[in-house]
Amino acid sequence: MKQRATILLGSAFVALAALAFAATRVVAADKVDPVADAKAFQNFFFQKFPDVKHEDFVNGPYSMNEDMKRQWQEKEEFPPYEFALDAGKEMFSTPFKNGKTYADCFPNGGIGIRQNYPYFDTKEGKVITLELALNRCREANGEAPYSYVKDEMASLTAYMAYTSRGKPMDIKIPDDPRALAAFENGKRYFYTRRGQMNFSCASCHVQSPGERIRAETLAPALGILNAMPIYRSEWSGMGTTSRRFVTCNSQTRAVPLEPQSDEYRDVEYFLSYVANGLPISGPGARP
Amino acid sequence: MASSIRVRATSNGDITEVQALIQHPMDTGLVKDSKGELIPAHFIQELKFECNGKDVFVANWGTAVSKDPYVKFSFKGAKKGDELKISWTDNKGGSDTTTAKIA
Amino acid sequence: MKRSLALAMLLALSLAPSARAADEADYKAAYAAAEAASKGAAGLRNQWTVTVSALAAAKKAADGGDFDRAVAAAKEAEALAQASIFQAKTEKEAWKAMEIR
Amino acid sequence: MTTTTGPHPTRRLILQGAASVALLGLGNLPFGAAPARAAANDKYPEEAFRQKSEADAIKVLYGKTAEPSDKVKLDAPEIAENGGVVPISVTTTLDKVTSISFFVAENPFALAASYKIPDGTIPAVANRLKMARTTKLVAIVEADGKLYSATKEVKVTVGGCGG
Repeated sequence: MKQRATILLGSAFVALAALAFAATRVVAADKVDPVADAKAFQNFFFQKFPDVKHEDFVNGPYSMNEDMKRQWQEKEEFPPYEFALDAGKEMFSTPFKNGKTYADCFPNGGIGIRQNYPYFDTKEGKVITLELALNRCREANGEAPYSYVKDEMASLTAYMAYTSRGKPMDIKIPDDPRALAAFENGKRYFYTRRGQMNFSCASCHVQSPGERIRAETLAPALGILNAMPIYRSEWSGMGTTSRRFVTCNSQTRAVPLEPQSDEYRDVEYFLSYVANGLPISGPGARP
Repeated sequence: MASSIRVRATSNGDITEVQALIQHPMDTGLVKDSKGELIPAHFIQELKFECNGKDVFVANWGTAVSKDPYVKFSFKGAKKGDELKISWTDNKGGSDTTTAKIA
Repeated sequence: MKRSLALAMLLALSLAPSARAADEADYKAAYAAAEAASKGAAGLRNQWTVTVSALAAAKKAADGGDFDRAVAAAKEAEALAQASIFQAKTEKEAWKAMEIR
Repeated sequence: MTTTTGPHPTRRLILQGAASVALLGLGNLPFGAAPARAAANDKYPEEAFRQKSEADAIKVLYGKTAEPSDKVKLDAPEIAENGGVVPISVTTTLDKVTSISFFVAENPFALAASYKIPDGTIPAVANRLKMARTTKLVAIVEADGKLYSATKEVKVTVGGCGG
């Protein structure tokens, strides 16, 4: 037990040294400027992968590897998330016990609005994600909330994403210091190293997209949430954004936080905002 | 309950292309669940496609076919509007059947 | 680079094997220290999964009466917890270096 | 390790070499006179699905041996995105095809799927199979009573990144 942990930690540091080496940056003034951040973020990826079409970044690993893209396109003819999509459509129109449906909770009846989530609720002063809004809608109508990592939530968000397919991500940051703080907190979480592997989200998805970490081809961070929720062959099932965050944490050997805790809501806010303009491609299929 | 079989049959000229996706766990019987017990084998053994009273495609499947199995094939001799009957049986005696119009 | 070296040294230092056979008292002390450190890490919302499993291994070994292994596991858990606390503290500022500007 | 863009010539040759050698071995495997039954008959070929190696499975299912043929086009990924869902398809220009089957050599049971192709049905099938590990994939086409085969190696890697 002891040797294994030390060797693991040692090898993590070797990997860390290699990754950290490429990331020396000058620290600029600390005024939060989401517009500039988004521009810099997008340009970083457009320059690092000049021959990837901008809208292709939302296809994650498939924008990085031709052979895998071909396998994906073959599967997209009759995708494995077909059942979750149909289940979501059915659930979306099945009335709650009090006769209301999800359509009553959402603008435009919940159709074609996914690209505006997550949004910042100035009354509550916090980020509201689509998954949280769906559960709040259930509770407001006397129904038990769904688990954030299980199939029911994935089916609902799959259907809502499907109705927004192709629409550019359109996240707004109101002129409210708490919204800027939430954006900054999401950015901090994205770049903070955690777990015994000592990786941050950026260690994999900014420094080495297209590379392999063990068997997985890493997706670029730009547009990484545009395809949510995703059917992963790895899980042979659907995965919500919450499930993806939780599993990513445990894979770096960090104990995950509760789904929909502030850090997760803020990092989803940050990642969605910097992907503004890129099309929604959910629900997606992934390795 | 909606059918477990999703099928898309499109004809161009004399050839009808058929794609089917079936909701089924296709358990191999070699996988353990979270409590460490073996999940018993549960997989579709035979999948049959009939059109105009004739078998046009019969699949015999083992445990190596993926979960929510998919298959694509084409056949001649049918036209738009003909009815395709699809049915499957699994190793536990489960089964399902559905029909689809060729588009 | 400097930061990660310190982290590695900290971990190696505390894994020095103890000399005589451990008994229940040693285990209780080591476990308490490990648990405190682990609560500190959790407080910073930066707990490591390996800390939790090392703590569990320590308790399991102790329940089985193998206090040598229990103390070793508790010491390892404490070291891992300290490392995760060190990580959380240094990352408070260090993350800015990775930010895309 | 980053995947090389295209397989460099030497590796390609090794792959093909290995494939043909394997099939030769396949051809003259001396073992008990398996019941030479007709092509996959109507009953579910229980016995064939229980065979471990693809040589035995082919023998039990078809009762004869196959010879490699470039008229059988087997399409499978070089590196499977995920061993649980590997898109595989085969087409052939042979005629009077009555059966198509897929064998995954390294799986616990080699025979993965067997399709009956009544006349009037195009001899081509696409499906998604599971592969336990890097393996040789064999597609067998029965045309006019004779067996033809195509083989491809599919690399399957352990899933997951850290953990």
